[in-house]
Amino acid sequence: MTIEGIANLLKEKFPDAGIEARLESRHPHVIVKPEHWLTVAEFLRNDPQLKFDWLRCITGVDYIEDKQLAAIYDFHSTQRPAQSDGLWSARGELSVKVLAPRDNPMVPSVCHLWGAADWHERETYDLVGINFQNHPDSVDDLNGRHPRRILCPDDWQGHPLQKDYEFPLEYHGIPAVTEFGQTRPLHG
Amino acid sequence: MNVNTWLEPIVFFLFAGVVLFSAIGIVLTRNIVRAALFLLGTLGGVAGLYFLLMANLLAAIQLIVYAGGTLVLIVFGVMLTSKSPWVRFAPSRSEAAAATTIGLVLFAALAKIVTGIDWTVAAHPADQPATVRQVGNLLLQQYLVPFEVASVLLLVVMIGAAYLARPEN
Amino acid sequence: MSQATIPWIEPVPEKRVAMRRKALLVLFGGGLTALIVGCVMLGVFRALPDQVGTIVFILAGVLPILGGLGLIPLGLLNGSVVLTTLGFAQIGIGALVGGLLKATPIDPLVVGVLLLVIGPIAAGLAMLTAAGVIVAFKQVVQLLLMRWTALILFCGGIVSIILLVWAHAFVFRYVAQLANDTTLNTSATTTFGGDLTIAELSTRFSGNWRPVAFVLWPLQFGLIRDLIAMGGVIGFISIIPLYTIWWERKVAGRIQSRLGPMRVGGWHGWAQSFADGMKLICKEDFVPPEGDGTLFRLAPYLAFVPAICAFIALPFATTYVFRDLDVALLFILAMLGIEVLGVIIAGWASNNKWSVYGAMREACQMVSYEIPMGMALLVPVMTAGALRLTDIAKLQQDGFGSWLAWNNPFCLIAFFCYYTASLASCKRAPFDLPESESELVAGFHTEYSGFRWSLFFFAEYAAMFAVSGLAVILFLGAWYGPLPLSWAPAGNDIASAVVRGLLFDGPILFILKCGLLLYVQIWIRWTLPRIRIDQVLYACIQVLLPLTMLVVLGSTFWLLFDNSAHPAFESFAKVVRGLLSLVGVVISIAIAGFIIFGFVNRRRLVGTLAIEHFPGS
Amino acid sequence: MADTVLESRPDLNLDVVRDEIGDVRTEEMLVNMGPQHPSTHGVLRIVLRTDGEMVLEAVPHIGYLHRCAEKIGENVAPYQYIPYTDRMDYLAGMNNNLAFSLAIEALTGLEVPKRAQVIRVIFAEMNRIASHLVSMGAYGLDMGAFTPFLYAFRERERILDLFEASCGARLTYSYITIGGVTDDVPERFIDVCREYLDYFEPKIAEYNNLLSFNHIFVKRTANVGIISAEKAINWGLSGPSLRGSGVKWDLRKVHPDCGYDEYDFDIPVGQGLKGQLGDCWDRYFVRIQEMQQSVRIVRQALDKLAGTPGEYKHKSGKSVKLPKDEIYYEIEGARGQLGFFIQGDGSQIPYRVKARGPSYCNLSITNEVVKDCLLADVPAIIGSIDVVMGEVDR
Repeated sequence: MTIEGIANLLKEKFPDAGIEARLESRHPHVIVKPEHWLTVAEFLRNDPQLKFDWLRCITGVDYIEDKQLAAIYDFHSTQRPAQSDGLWSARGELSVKVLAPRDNPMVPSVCHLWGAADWHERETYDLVGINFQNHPDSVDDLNGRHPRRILCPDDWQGHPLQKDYEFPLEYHGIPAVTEFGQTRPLHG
Repeated sequence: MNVNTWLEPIVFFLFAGVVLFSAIGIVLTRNIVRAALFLLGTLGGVAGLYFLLMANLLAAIQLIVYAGGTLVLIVFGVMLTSKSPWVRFAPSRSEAAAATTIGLVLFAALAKIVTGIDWTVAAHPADQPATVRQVGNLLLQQYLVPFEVASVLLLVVMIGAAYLARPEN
Repeated sequence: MSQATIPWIEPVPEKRVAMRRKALLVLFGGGLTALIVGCVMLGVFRALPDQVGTIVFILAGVLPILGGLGLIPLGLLNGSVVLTTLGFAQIGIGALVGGLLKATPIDPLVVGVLLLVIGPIAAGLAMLTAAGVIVAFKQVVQLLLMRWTALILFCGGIVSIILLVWAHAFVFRYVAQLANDTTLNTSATTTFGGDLTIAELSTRFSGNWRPVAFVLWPLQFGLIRDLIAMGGVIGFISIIPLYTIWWERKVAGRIQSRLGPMRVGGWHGWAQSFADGMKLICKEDFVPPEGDGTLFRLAPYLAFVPAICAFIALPFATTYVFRDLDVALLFILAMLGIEVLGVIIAGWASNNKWSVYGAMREACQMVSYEIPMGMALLVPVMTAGALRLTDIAKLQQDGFGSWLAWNNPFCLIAFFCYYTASLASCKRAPFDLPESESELVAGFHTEYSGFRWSLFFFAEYAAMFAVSGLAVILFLGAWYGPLPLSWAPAGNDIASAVVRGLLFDGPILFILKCGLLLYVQIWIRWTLPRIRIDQVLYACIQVLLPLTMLVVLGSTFWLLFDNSAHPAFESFAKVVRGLLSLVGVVISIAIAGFIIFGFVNRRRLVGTLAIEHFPGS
Repeated sequence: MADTVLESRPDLNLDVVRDEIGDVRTEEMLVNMGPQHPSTHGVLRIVLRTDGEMVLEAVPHIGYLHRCAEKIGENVAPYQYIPYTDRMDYLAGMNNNLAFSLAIEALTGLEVPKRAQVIRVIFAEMNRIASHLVSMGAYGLDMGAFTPFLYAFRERERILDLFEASCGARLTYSYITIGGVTDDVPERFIDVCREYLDYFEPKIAEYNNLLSFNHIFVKRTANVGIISAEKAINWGLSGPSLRGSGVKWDLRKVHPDCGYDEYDFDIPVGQGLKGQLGDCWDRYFVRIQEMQQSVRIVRQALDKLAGTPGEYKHKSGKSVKLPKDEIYYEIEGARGQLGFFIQGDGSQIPYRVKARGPSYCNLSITNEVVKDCLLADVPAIIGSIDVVMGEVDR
């Protein structure tokens, strides 16, 4: 099924999920609102027509100008071999962009659907700051309940890949040296 | 005057001292692993005394069974079941009282036996060491029944251990 | 090149020159003085044979006490502990020697010659040699760097060790003969017992050789002979690990298409282990602060001492045995069993979880493998009908066919069972779980460093040699060659002694055979992956144990029938024995052919580096 | 630290008695495996909850080698970022270069000359061989066999010689770059490379004799760490780890780029030869077979290279301008699917660079597989997944 067809199918199924399709992009994707993401994800995973069983990657992007954080999911749908050579093939590919507001970036976790989401969600929380609700490996601390950090230390403050992130000049007594003393690398 | 005549008592007292010192150590230390090590001293010292009495087979058996086998198993068991890295004895008062009573009774019995026996010293004891062949002959002829009973007992123990350790399903 | 200065080492050549001068002064002066003292004393003794007692008493008893009395106030005044201790030690020694001389009717001549002539002369010669080395340092280095020096040193070392062993055995035998010699007048007894006096011994040596009697005199005591032999055994056990480690590294290198150690010592890095030993001694001596320090320090010795004790009963040849125990086999097994305790205690005392894992594995592996090991050893013991190792060896002196491994099929199986179990009991690959580096970091010796760590290695390699030695004695013809001993030249001359020692009988053959088995252990280690703990125990309890039980049973029945009462079976057994020996011959030839093939087709590097093909490289 | 970690996991209950194995239960112990441990292949740390030799629970902790590679990507031009990709999967630097270059080229629509594509295939496949050699050798090392490791390095050295002759580097190549490769292959390269392949191919049989079919090795790895095909896909496994579970999936066939569709090669998959399908041995043996296939591809590519003259590089590769668009591009790297997400904002510098390392995704299945195995199986499983921590932590 083409991405256009999938987008139409989703729009039809979830009329109030705010589904938008960006087909002109080199990375054609579908935009979903975070509050509907869980039902959409379940549909994508379980629908016999789609069966997106392979979560390839979750990317977090900070669109600071739009005041939004995006979690971008890339899926494969694998097809059991039909030909004699036993090669598996891709029945379809899909990208879903879940846009969450920057001040309260809550996105439901999909770990129960795709095991691979576990570490990807933890990484996306750690680096970009999207808080995945009901993640199985969550901790409670001053920042509320959130997935456990994975790449940064457990007590790290802030999310380094947010565009307004300021690099700490000291961590547990370890001084940091940045280029020209800047705490925020200038972009561009 | 031969070298051996004055060397032998020295070695005897050396071994006896090791045995006594280790035995006291076992009682006094509260660390189980250290107690096991002291036990090695006791068992090894007794083996040394056997060697001194020319009972080579007995000494070797003592070393191989007790020092090399049982002791290793004791330490092994301690390691498997320990709660904290340094296992300590913490006997309650009733346990201490029971142990003291048993110890005293045992001591009294041993003292009675030791004083009751007429220790006749052979003119030159065991010039000819008891060979393995003699021991084997004795075990398989004169003492055949006790020998076999002991082996059956061990078999029962082994089966019991296997039963206890078997998988539940 | 400009003088590079390393900031933390000050280059002070003047200091070094001063040190050298000082050392030379001490060595030369001391050596010459000692030499002169020795010679003068010799002269004095010869000139005044009647006054020997007084002279010796004054020099060996009174003089040290006086010197000590002088040193103590000096040390106390200067606050020097060394001087004070030295003073007290001198007083002690003087009192001891003086007391001995006065209280016992000991022959002062013996003490005098030993203490005042032979001692100073030997010390003087040693010091002069050291001084000479310092003077001719550059020349010595030039000599050492010459092409064949390293090889000659290496081979010379081996030859001289063999000669030393041979000479000491010769001397011991000679002294033992003297003690039983009826031609000597052995009516007098000396204070310490023994049968020979100096005077009696001297009658054996004419003229200038008479001082030899002074050297031989102490050797008549079993205790002294034992001490010297024990020193030899410990020395030998120290050399075994050093060279087994070096050899293992060379073999491993060749197996892995590398070269192995090539630098230290020149010829194929033969001194590598000495360099490593020096490095280890200089390393930080770490004791884990949270561990049990006492046990941690004790554990290496608990592993090392039993491994050495095993050599008390391990014969190298009929007469080359420290104590020919009738239960030697059991004793050696017991010692190898106790060695485990050191390993377990080491793992426990380190307070490191990986160490505890290693210790636990060692414990359960050792306790289980001791059983099939002992059972497999029962087979040759039953076949031989003896437990004394020298007796078992004696049965195998009639050439290759009489070796116990080919005695009957069960013996051959038992040999392989024993060898497998012995690998496990020495924690060698593929059973090296207690120290398996990919799972347990370093297992029981994770926290050990330096000298203590090296003790574990000494213990391991000594145990490897001991189990190989047992295998050789019990299965592979002990110290006898593949030709029957009856073919050996019987003469008493050196040539036939050499032929006998190299081809028919003696410790050299024994060590060579052990070396072959050690080589197989090394070969296995660098070829096979490691087994998992459950597979180790499975192999022991479900494979080796039933197998060895069957073998013991089968061998019992075989022995029951293999005698003159059953002529038919006896002749059948003979045929089987012949066939098995043939198998043995084939295996030996195959191994030899393998080695020759490998040597002929050896390559230093496979192919050349690809980059050499490109222009400009 | 370890205790708090376990407390934070609500699904873990320390009092639960796992009696499926039916063994005698002893004191449980928390063991910290890593970050300095010989068989964690770098600075991976796994907290193991063990009962004797049994592992009840394994919680991996990563991030010890985190070098902010994605943050750096937001501050340098794509051409400058190539060396940083080398340092992710440092055993297969060429493949990383290739993935990033292809992603940028797909985003900007840059055309790559034909000759450069062939060179890229040769180097990517050679690097796959080199990477699998290390994987094989290190796996032998994990199993306690030291010798295969040195054999593997003996062969790898000569591949590195070829790389050195081409780009001057032996580990971090930066050879494949945006728009092509940095330099043409040296003279006589084709001959020397062919010579090497002739030398190398028989060695694969040698490894099989020495290690793959060694009885002990098979006993250690077969039926250990079984991953079913469904589980593998669900956990996002890729590369040899996925194919070991019997899934015949390879991006070189599914989405051929660099002209992979012009080469004739097979996709080896696990067949459960020595045990159950998807065990450690299957994953290991897929790599061995892949080396064989890579040799096939390189042979064909060398033939093709001889007949493909021309440019080796697009002129404007150094100064590409990224459109205000995004791309997610994956290739089949040595360890699995290596993906790059790149968001452009119209300038020369990407707005966001995200690397999807195959090791990262493959490693996330650790706890699922390591649960309820023996301590000695932990290195076996980790080694069969073949992680490179540089790529996991980025």
